[in-house]
Amino acid sequence: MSVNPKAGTGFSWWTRSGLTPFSLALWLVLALIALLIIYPLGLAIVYEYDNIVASFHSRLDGPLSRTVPTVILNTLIVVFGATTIALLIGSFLAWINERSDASLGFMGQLLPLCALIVPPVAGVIGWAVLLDPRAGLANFALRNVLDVFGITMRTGPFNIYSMWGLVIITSLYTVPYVFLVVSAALQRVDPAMEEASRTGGAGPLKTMMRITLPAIRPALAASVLLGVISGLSLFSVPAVLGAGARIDVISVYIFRLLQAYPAQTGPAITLSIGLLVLVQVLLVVQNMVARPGRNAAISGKGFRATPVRLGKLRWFAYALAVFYLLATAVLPILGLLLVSLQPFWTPAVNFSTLTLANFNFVLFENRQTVSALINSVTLGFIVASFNMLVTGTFALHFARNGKARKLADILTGLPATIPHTVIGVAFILAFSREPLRIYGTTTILLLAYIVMTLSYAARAAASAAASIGGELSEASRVAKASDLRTLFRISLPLAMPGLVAGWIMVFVHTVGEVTASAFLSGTHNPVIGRVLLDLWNFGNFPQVAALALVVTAISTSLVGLMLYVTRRSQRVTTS
Amino acid sequence: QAEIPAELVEAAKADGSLTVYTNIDPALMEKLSSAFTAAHGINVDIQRQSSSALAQRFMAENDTDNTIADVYYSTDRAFHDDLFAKGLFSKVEDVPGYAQWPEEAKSEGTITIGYNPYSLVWNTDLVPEGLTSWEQLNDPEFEGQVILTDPRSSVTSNQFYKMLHDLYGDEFLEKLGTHATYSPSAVPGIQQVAAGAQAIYAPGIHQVVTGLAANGAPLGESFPEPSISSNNVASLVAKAPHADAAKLFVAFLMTREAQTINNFDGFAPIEGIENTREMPQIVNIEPADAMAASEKIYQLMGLQ
Amino acid sequence: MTAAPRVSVRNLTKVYRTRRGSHVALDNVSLDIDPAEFVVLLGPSGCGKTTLLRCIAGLEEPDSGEILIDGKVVFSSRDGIYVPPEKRNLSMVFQSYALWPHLSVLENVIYPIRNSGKSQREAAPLAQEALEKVGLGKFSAAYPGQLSGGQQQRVALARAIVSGDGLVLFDEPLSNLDAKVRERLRLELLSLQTQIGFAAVYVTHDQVEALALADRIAVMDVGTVAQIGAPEQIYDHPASRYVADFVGSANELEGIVLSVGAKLLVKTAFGEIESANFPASMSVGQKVAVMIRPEHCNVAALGESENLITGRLTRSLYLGAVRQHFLETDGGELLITTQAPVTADSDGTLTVTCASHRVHVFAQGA
Amino acid sequence: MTAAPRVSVRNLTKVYRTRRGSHVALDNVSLDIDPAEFVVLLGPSGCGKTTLLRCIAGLEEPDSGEILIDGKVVFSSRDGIYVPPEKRNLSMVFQSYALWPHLSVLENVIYPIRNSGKSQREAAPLAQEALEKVGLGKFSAAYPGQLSGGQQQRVALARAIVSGDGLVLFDEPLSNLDAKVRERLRLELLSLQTQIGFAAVYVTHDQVEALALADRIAVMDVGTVAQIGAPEQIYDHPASRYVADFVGSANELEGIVLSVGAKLLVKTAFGEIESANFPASMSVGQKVAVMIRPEHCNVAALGESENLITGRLTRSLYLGAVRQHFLETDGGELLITTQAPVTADSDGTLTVTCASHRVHVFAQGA
Ligand SMILES: Nc1ncnc2c1ncn2[C@@H]1O[C@H](COP(=O)(O)OP(=O)(O)OP(=O)(O)O)[C@@H](O)[C@H]1O
Ligand SMILES: Nc1ncnc2c1ncn2[C@@H]1O[C@H](COP(=O)(O)OP(=O)(O)OP(=O)(O)O)[C@@H](O)[C@H]1O
Ligand SMILES: [Mg+2]
Ligand SMILES: [Mg+2]
Repeated sequence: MSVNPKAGTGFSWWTRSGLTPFSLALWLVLALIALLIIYPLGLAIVYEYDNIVASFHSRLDGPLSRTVPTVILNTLIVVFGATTIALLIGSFLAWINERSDASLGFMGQLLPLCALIVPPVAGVIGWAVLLDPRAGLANFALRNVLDVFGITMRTGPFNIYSMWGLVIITSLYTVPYVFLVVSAALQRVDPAMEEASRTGGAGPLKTMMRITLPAIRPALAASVLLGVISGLSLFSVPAVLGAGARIDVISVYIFRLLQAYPAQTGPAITLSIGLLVLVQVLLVVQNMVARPGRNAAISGKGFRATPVRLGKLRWFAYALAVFYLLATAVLPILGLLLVSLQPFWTPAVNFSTLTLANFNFVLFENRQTVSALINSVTLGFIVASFNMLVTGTFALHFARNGKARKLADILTGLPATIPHTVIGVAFILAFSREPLRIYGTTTILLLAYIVMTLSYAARAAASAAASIGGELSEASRVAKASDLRTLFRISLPLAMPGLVAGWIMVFVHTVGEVTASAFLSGTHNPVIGRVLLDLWNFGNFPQVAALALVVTAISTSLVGLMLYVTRRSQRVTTS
Repeated sequence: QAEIPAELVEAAKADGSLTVYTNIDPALMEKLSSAFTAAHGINVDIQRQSSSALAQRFMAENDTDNTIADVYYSTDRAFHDDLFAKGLFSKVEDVPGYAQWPEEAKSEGTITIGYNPYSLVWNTDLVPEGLTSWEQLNDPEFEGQVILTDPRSSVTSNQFYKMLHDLYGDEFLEKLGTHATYSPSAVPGIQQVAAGAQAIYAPGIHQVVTGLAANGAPLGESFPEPSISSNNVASLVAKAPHADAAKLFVAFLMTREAQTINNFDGFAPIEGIENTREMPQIVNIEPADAMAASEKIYQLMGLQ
Repeated sequence: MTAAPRVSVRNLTKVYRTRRGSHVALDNVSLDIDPAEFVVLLGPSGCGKTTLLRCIAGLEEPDSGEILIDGKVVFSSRDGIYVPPEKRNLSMVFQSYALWPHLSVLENVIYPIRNSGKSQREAAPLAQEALEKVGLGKFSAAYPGQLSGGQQQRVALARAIVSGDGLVLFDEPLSNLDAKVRERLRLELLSLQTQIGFAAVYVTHDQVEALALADRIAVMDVGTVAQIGAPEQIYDHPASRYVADFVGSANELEGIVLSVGAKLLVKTAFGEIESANFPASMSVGQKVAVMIRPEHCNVAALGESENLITGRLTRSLYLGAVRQHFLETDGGELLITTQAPVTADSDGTLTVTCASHRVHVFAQGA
Repeated sequence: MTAAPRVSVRNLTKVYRTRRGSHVALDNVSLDIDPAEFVVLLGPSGCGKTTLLRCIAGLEEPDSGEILIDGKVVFSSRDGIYVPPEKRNLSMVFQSYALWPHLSVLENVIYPIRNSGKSQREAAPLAQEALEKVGLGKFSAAYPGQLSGGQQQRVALARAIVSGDGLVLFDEPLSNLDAKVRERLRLELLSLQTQIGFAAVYVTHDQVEALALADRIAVMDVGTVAQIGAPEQIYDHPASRYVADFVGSANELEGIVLSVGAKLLVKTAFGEIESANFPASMSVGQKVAVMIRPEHCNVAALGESENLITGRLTRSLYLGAVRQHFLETDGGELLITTQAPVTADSDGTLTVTCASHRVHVFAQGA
């Protein structure tokens, strides 16, 4: 019997918060992570305080007042345009895969993840190589075809260096987030709701638009939020395409502010705070949309869905899936492959000059690449495992504790709103001095990656936790298992598929990260993003392409292995 | 060529190694450092980043008392001057060979190791007849096919556009602003010209062009006059952990051996180096003036 | 009957193919349902009730056979016809209600009317009227999440009847509710059906519910219809041991026919038992199954002589309206139910009797 | 009883605070459960049954009051004691079974034994034995997803009884099953309880289930215990109109007391009715509620005179074991149930009688 000497006073709080030694440890870990976010940023703000104040003035009447509004407008167009397109494509793909007879099953689940596995920097270069208005391989081929029909063009027909190019390529990288969230929601919504609509006289399309999608509104809101966050921090796409199109978006703009000498840290941090506010506003909006009681609940009973017969639409669905696959993975990879085999990038492919020299260079001659690969993959592994373990444990352990969850939500949502560049600079400032002098080591990268991917990990963990019925862990408690044992024997294994999805997301993000790596990585702690950037700045396209392909191959095989292993263990229990 | 005193070599060997911060082509740096190691048995750690990232990093390290760099060897002349003025770079007078070095290629805090006059680069398939003058950038024939280094990317590019402004006036830049697109740096930009994505690049960097042309890229290059040159300058870091090795390395850069490596098919500050070229006429634009004019230039070129 | 049937199911077969092999969920099932008839599909879990219902609704596509609704072929494997659910002019009430959580109660009910081409103006009063009918007129602005289970159920009902379709399908609509609510809703449902006159196909595994609601009951065995008929017929004249067992409790014994006549005399573990309820083709010496329902056994009054069984009263359960008693006899345990309490004799035994027309005999294996 | 109670619940109050305000789910509830006693919590949806059960299990923390298990305080708001579920030495069967889908049947059952410190070697045979007891010995290697609902239910049962705890909590464990399976499992559960001798707290909203299982029934009204007692007592002597109504069907009438004596004479819409079952404090002229259960009404034999009610027979429902009949009288509708069929007189009317000790009278509002 545990008797609290201060009877009646601290009692309610103590027990209601569910504080056991284990949860205390969890809170401690979370507090450390919080410190990892707040300490560098706080330091950056303190350090740059005068600059920030000054930048407010320059925002009002200085040179920034002329550029910033355009940059913000561009950013809004790109991010919301991309999110809208991704919402359409992503939820449609999710619906096809979960509900229709055009489902591709396991393949269909993997498909939208392709975009995540090909690092955006590789994908966007692939697309630039394909759709450059003059030298694009695809444009070149198309022009040759059109020439046969007597249509002669010197440029085009497509121009990737345009607002459209920017929006569409950005949207390709937003689709996976929408897809993951929406299919998870669809798996939990009782298909009887849709069948009721069918017998109520509505066709499949109308049912989807009027019933299915509105019923999963919270999931849609969540995916919009994820999409906006990822769109805001996506750097490589606007960096590569925006320059050619002369369109500045905020992530590139902040990068440039910080890269200038002397660095304009003040304005950069001010703009970052603006981003933070925007994301917090969206969070509030999302909470309002997800008003309780009006949305599809997770039904406790098992159900089965009969796939919706799409008829001729089925081919349209297949076409969309194939098109998406082509757009995110196949075509850019083919483009990259072709370029990586050339001595220099040229649309007029001369097969006699194709060479493996670039692979040879990036893998063997460039001393940095191998250690960068090892570092990146190791870091990806550690960061993904650590973040999923912490956020997963937290989400599962506090599944029924609303207040704890809300606090964790706010905390883990924070890093998503901070541009990677800011994180890079803040980390240099914070960790090059006592008490933690780790600048130039792999540890500083580890900490930075942990912070940067925390939000993705937390979202994935939350949705994984939400899919487990509360009674399963309660049954374990009643069966005399401590909360720790309950977690490791019951909750974690059950949440595994969702956690694995999150793991993959974090892993791929870490391996493909470019921006903060540029700041924090050097010759002593090289990572892939850094080496890619070097090759981009000082080497040549074919080398960049070769390395991007190597990274893609490694990510794909690791992710494939991960899926294979977890699915195998999963199959035992569900067959 | 001055003798390198034995005491300096001894002291440098006692340092054991040194770190060079640079933004110069890694292949070249590789060759230089191997030659140095072969000559003196001292290892060189090369930290290579783009000039602004490098500057940031150096400053951050300095601010937190973490200085790693011994030698700063970059094309960012303005940065060198600035840091020397702030006392972060030390005087280079007592580097062996300084006295003999040409006057125009040295200052109190910097030694110019090589010249990189800006060039005009074109795709020989798209511009078969070639180019000779900066003015041709605005030739209507090439509208939309010209790619320029983003004026905002560095002070040296500020200097280049200031020169154009001084030569041809407001209208020229305004027209150029509507006529061309921008690349964040020369390396990807010249590759786009090689690929035929664009016809003309300016201001070009000779080493990048020769590298691509060696692979068969259809690139042509000329050095219009007047031009400005982005020079490879070396400085000694004041708080260098390996001050003697640093001094030895800079001295080494001034030797014939290093000059031959550094300026192959390029432009050397001293006479008589094999495989070097004749310098075009250079105008001197002070970095401070260039920065002062940058606002106006951005505006003219439609960047603000 | 003279009217054309509302639904005709002919030789329907449906096979589910899964990783572990295939499962015949419906095996050559045929069934006719008349206009305004209330047919209940009754059977144990997994026998194919839901599958049949979903085939009629068009939510599942059978492998072979034909389905006609109002004389129109909506499915035919031979002619390759498949009419999707939204074109079949029927309504369905789902076990989970399947209300749309993002629409208000009124909007839920309006939805099917709008789908049949009516304007919002026409639809709203119709929906309101339907809600009044199920006693939820006041709740039209509420959202499903704000209603109790029983109220949600009634919204689902209103939504199904509102479009005035001649056929309404029910998949265990009451199984989530407590007994009192269930009983009330059963009565409401019946009176709505009389009032509106739709044909109903109602799936349940609750025997009492089936008996209370049905004009005809189709008792299903795995994939097939074991017997179809009026409730009394099913309960009092089950065609097989399976049906007899499924539609109510039963004491089952094995026996051998001793003599055949107007009545059948069977030797069982409980002694010799007379039955007036047996199939035509019985012969002496045949092995048979004997079934006696607990509620057909009464405590034997003095002088009664028909089918007397004596046993020790081991346990009495009080179930409120009725009582269950367990009698231990030499031949095994006998369950009887009575309305009145029962007292054992001084030696703890009890003698019960069962009228011979209440004793069912089936050939072994039937 | 002399033995100390297994569970004592004292003045338990639990308030849920939500955005829309607070809801008193338990309001000063007290309850004692003896060792080896089977107590059923019966009440309509939302009355707080699950909440009470979860408070006992430690899954929910009450706002005030005390809970003792085997004399040990496991919760006390006054002394600031809260013992977490894993330290309370009890087992629970969840409504959704809550089997762990990633563990095999055997592993599911082993889990609680391992948690109480036993080695895998000791645990496995115990678990196997428990599975044998519920008739699932052969299924130990299967996964829950491969079992039918009834089998899953029995695994949950095995898991609950395996650790030999003196207290097992059940939250509507049978409500997902069909009537036949439910009946069988009820009997199994009772015999397991007799055999093992645990105290059981069993939540249900099914009256028949409560009556069949309980040693004592606690009928709950919103947040409070309305009556607690043996099944007969609850059914035959309900303490209030609420209890009477909830534990079975009832015809309810309003009336005015005409005279008080050994029997009470009440004027109702059905005429004057005599009752021998009424509270002590009745006075002439008082407004009362009269309740007559359908199964206590019999067709009046000739010469019977007690509480005669005549009405027109409008509808008879055949429910198999019993029949329901609706009688339309001047005072309203009367429901009666009989085992035998009923035939109306030639004019379509029927006269029924109800023994006066079967007529319950309550003060209005009780
Ligand atoms: N989509 C499916 N894939 C494979 N087998 C299925 C599928 N749907 C149903 N079955 C199988 O078909 C059989 C009949 O299922 P059905 O749902 O019609 O039963 P039911 O009579 O409605 O049972 P219940 O009373 O449990 O709802 C079952 O054995 C079931 O496992
Ligand atoms: N976590 C909660 N937050 C707010 N209100 C709750 C919560 N849990 C239960 N309630 C409310 O408390 C009341 C009692 O709930 P409880 O689950 O104990 O009912 P119950 O008797 O078990 O009902 P049922 O038979 O439907 O399961 C209900 O009105 C319910 O809405
Ligand atoms: Mg079913
Ligand atoms: Mg409950």
